[in-house]
Amino acid sequence: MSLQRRVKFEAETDREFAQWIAHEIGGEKLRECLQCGLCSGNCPLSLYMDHTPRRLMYLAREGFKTEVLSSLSIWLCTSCYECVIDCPKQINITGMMYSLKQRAIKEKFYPRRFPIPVMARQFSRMVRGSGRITESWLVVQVFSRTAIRRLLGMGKLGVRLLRTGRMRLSRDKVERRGDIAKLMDAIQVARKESAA
Amino acid sequence: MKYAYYPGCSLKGTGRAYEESLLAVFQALGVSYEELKDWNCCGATSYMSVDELSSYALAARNLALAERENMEIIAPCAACYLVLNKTQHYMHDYPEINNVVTRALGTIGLTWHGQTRVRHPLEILLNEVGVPAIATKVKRPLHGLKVAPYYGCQIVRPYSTFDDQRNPTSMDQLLSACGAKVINYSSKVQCCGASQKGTLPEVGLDRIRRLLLAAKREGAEVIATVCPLCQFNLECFQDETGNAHEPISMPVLYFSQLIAWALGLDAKAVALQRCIVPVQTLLGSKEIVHA
Amino acid sequence: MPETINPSVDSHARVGVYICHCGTNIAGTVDVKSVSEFAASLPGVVVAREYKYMCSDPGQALVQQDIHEQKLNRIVVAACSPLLHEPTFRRVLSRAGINAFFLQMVNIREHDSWVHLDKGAATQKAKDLVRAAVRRVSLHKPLQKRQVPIHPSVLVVGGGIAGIHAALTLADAGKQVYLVERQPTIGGHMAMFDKTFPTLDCAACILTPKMTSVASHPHIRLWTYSEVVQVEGYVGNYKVKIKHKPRYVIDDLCIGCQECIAACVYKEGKTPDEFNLGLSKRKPVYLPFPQAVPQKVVIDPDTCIEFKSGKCKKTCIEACGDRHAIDFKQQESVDEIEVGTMILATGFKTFDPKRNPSYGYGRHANVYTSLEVERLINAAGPTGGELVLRDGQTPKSVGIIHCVGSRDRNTNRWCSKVCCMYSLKLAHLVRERTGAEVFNFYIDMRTPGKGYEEFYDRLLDEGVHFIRGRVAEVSDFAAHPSEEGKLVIRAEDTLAGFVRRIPVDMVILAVGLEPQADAQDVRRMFNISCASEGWFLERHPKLAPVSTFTEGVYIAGACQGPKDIPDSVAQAGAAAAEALALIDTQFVELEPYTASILEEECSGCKSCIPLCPYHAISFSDESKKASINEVLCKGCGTCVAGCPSGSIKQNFFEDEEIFEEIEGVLAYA
Amino acid sequence: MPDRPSDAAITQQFEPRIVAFFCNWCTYLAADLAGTSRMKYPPNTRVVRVMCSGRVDPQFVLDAFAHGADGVLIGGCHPGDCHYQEGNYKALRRFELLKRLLADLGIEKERIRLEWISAAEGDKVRAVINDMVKKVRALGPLKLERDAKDVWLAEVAV
Repeated sequence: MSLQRRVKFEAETDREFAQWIAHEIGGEKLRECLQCGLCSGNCPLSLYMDHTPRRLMYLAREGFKTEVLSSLSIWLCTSCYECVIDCPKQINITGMMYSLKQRAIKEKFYPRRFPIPVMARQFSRMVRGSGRITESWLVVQVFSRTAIRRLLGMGKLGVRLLRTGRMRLSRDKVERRGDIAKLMDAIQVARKESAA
Repeated sequence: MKYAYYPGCSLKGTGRAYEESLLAVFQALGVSYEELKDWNCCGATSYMSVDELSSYALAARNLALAERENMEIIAPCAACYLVLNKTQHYMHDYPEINNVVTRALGTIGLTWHGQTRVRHPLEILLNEVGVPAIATKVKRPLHGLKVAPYYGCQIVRPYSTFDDQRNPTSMDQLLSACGAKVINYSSKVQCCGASQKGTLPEVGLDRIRRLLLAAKREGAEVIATVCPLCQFNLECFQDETGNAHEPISMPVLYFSQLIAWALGLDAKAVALQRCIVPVQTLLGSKEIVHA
Repeated sequence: MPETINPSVDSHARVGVYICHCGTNIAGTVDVKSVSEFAASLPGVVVAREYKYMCSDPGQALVQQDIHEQKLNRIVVAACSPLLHEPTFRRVLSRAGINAFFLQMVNIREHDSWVHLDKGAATQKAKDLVRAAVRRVSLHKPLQKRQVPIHPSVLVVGGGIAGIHAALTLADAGKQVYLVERQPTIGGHMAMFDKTFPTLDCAACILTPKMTSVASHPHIRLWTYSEVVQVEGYVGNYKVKIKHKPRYVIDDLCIGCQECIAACVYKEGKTPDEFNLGLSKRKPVYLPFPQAVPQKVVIDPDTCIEFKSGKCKKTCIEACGDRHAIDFKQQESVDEIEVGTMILATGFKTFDPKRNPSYGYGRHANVYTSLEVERLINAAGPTGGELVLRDGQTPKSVGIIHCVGSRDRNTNRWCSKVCCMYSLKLAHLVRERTGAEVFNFYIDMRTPGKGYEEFYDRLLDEGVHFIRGRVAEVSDFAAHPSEEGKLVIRAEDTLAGFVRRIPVDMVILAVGLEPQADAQDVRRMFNISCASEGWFLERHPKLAPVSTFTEGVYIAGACQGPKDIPDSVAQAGAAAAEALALIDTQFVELEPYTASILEEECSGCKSCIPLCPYHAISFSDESKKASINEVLCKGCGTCVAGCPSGSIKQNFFEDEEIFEEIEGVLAYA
Repeated sequence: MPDRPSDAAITQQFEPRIVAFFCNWCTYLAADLAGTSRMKYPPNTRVVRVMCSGRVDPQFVLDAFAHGADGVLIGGCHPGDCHYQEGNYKALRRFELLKRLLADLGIEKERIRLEWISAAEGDKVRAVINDMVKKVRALGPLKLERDAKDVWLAEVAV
């Protein structure tokens, strides 16, 4: 096994990141967190997390950007809000997880072929295109880009869904698809303006 | 009053049984509705993670469409219910979001005033129709069928106004009215793992297995759900959960299917043929035993 | 705009204005120099000075000297809140031989320098306030404080350790004390405990001697099973009504032999025993606990057959024999007493863990509150001191959950202060009695206090497990064979950084402290304030911790905030001392802010009469005029504002004075 | 929140004058508490201490407006908490009448405010003053027709 330096120099923390999260949705009350760990205890997914939600919040607050954004935990969050409703400081932890996901995607902080962001992107493409989601198509697109083998493994389920009439082959579409595209563009413009 | 029925994408696909049974139940109980004209995807959870603003805009379009008709929205899918409500809240709480979205809506000639109430079928049946009204219409009681009502997360958290966040009972009341024996178990509000089954299979499967076990342990014969994704996860991967352990077989229905059955509606309305884990005989047997 | 003199202002007024720096507290934000220069320019002002600490001896001397040399007859002091130093400077005026009420305080600290950042704006505000004061002070009339004698006896409300200690202290000083307790016995929560931290001496052994000396003390009138129902009057002269609930037993005749209990037609107890928190059953006639004070039984009419049907054999009466202590006809009675001072020691209640469903209290049989466990391990308790599960088994593993109903915005925000220590105590006792593995789940371990940290060390050494994390759930769902049939505690071990599931036989919830359910009614009755959480509010958090804003009313113990036994006793002693100090001055001085009616202007419309809550205004049918009884008037001024003909005036708050102040603060360019 | 915007802004920003009547037992103490807790709020208020909100004569309010106040704030104990049992109820009754009178004279309702603030609610003092200053600032200076003002001065002349 190889030894590596564990000490953290203050210079390695990212103040900008700490500032940023404190002003994002979900981060507003981050400084009040008393690190009790109730969120982690309530979280149904925490048993798989590299950093528990509690520790993640602490790392974010202290500006350990790399540790936070490269953590698997933010992708494990299914936004079930278990953590939020009991938080003794009423911190919007789920909201914070969204903010972190977005930042991580923006800065490409995730393993190649990692399904969740791919899924997210395919999802948004399809919405932009047709205004609605056709699950069967989405699944095909996601897995063909991430784990083609798993897609084949799902044949059996596919057949069952077909038989029960739950797999839809035709793609569902909004009539005024133009509107959807317009709406999305308007958002992009608005975002650029607010950024500028 | 007339409601704007907002199916969302899943109820047109894997969740068809939900739509078929729910609408039939609405008709039987005289809840008048019409499908929201030209609705679009709500923006859903996974969209949020890429681009929250766009997802608010998407949700806001639906809200604006309903507002134009000045109707209240019925959103059966948990994800839709949450996202639409969340958008309502954030549009109120965060001016900067409100700004951008309002301007974007403007480009397609829509406006948002936050007037539209977004409601869930459970609430409509409970508060608008009412348990007694349903009880009197029951033709084919479920005769002590042991049902584990499974609420999942996003119906009750964080925005639910009609039920308790830790221990919801709305579905319990409705199903008891149909003669079912409702099972109370702590996992009924835990998360089904959402899309994790697709993205991180071992994680998703573990969630699914825990939930099925919890229900089985309490002697449930059927699980009743309110969300297409929960239903899909719990029903469609049961033999996979068997990989490392003994497989679990447990019928998973939408609460609306059970009500449709109890109201004595036709097979098309109950939509049992859409089940992967067969349940026809189970329900049938109840009928015979107690008829 | 130029400063003009209001014609109504006393042109003979020679005003001195004194601006206090209060170190940098004021001078740091307000430009005191320019304020004093500004003051000097105001009409009527003879001298204006700024000084580092006006309240210091040299500061006071300065004022006194100016009064003599400059022949000043009005003084304005711009410093801190009048509630702090108005008395100080009034004494200065008296010493200098002018009427104490020729003073006007200006609050430029609490209301100005401490709440503003912008120096310019703060200085301007100070100037406006000073201008207003200068204009107002010229209108002040000479006044005298009223002196009223103090009734030497004291009312103590609440018979817990705080009330007991306060009562004994006062009684030993020879004062007559009335001790009123709602329950049938005194002792409060402390009487329910087994041991006390950190010394582990037995609660009963140190408490019962004090309880009995209360019962036997010649200067203490003990009223248990009684409640205060009405309070009237003012400092030194309170009239209090006390209601005695019927115990259906005549105090003076019952000797506490308890033969009636043995003889009761109920062979076994049927009613959940209040003192044991329902962990045991009692009969309709009962003694709360063996060392109860007074040793008088109580009959509970809700469960006694005689009260329900009237057809009971009344074996209790037979047993009581010729003592004739039992009286089914006993009625509620009321006593009215006069006291000069009152001490509130009404204590606390514990948090109801049903409010936090995740911990399964009331759903899982073996989830207990800490107070219930105190009874279980108490030798006089329902199990004779044996710590057992509901099924009689001895637990092999026990989890203690801290901060239940504390440090949580969803329930109570505050730290309940005593839970960490009593949880350590319980952990020790559990290990001592059962040898079980004990797991403490805490957020922060708070052990400040003499010998407390050392006690924590001892527990660590005894091998108790300490897991830092707020527990998420207590469930009976087994996710692993080892968890079958156990209660599973799920929490993140925040020091390890992962979630742990710990199976135990018994869970103890360290419930926090809350204000009594009726704290609001009580404080209204005694006319004191509550902090937002509902704890009684002290006059000053540091310098007047047992006084209230109502003269002659003091608070002690946990009714003021979470407190352990040492703190409660200390506070009780302090409250008693404050009361004694006041009593021994023999009279109190009342502010002269009373209202009076100018007969010639009174139109006799009577509209003022219903306005007065103290019935101080009467109407004379011959003169057809109203008049105010100065002794009864408390000086609120409501009638003054309500008089249509403007014929009522209030000392020190006359209309002219207030108009002058209003126009003064507004008279800037 | 800063006391004021930057000096640059002050020139164009209108700073309202607000006279506050605080009762001696609750609201005045709350304002003291706000001070000892070093809370920050805008310096636009000038507090006049009265023993009880029941002492606040409607004429005080008229006089304040007549002499250039842009707003008047009255602070008393919460209902049921009055140190003099019910003075605050009397204040409330008069306040209701006063509001109508002022409305008739065309004075915006945001300019007059009655608040129950207990001795423990220092933060409420801050919040109320922040909010009132914001609202009154938005309204701009109080404009009184000349005659209305004279009527009042005559009315309040003692």
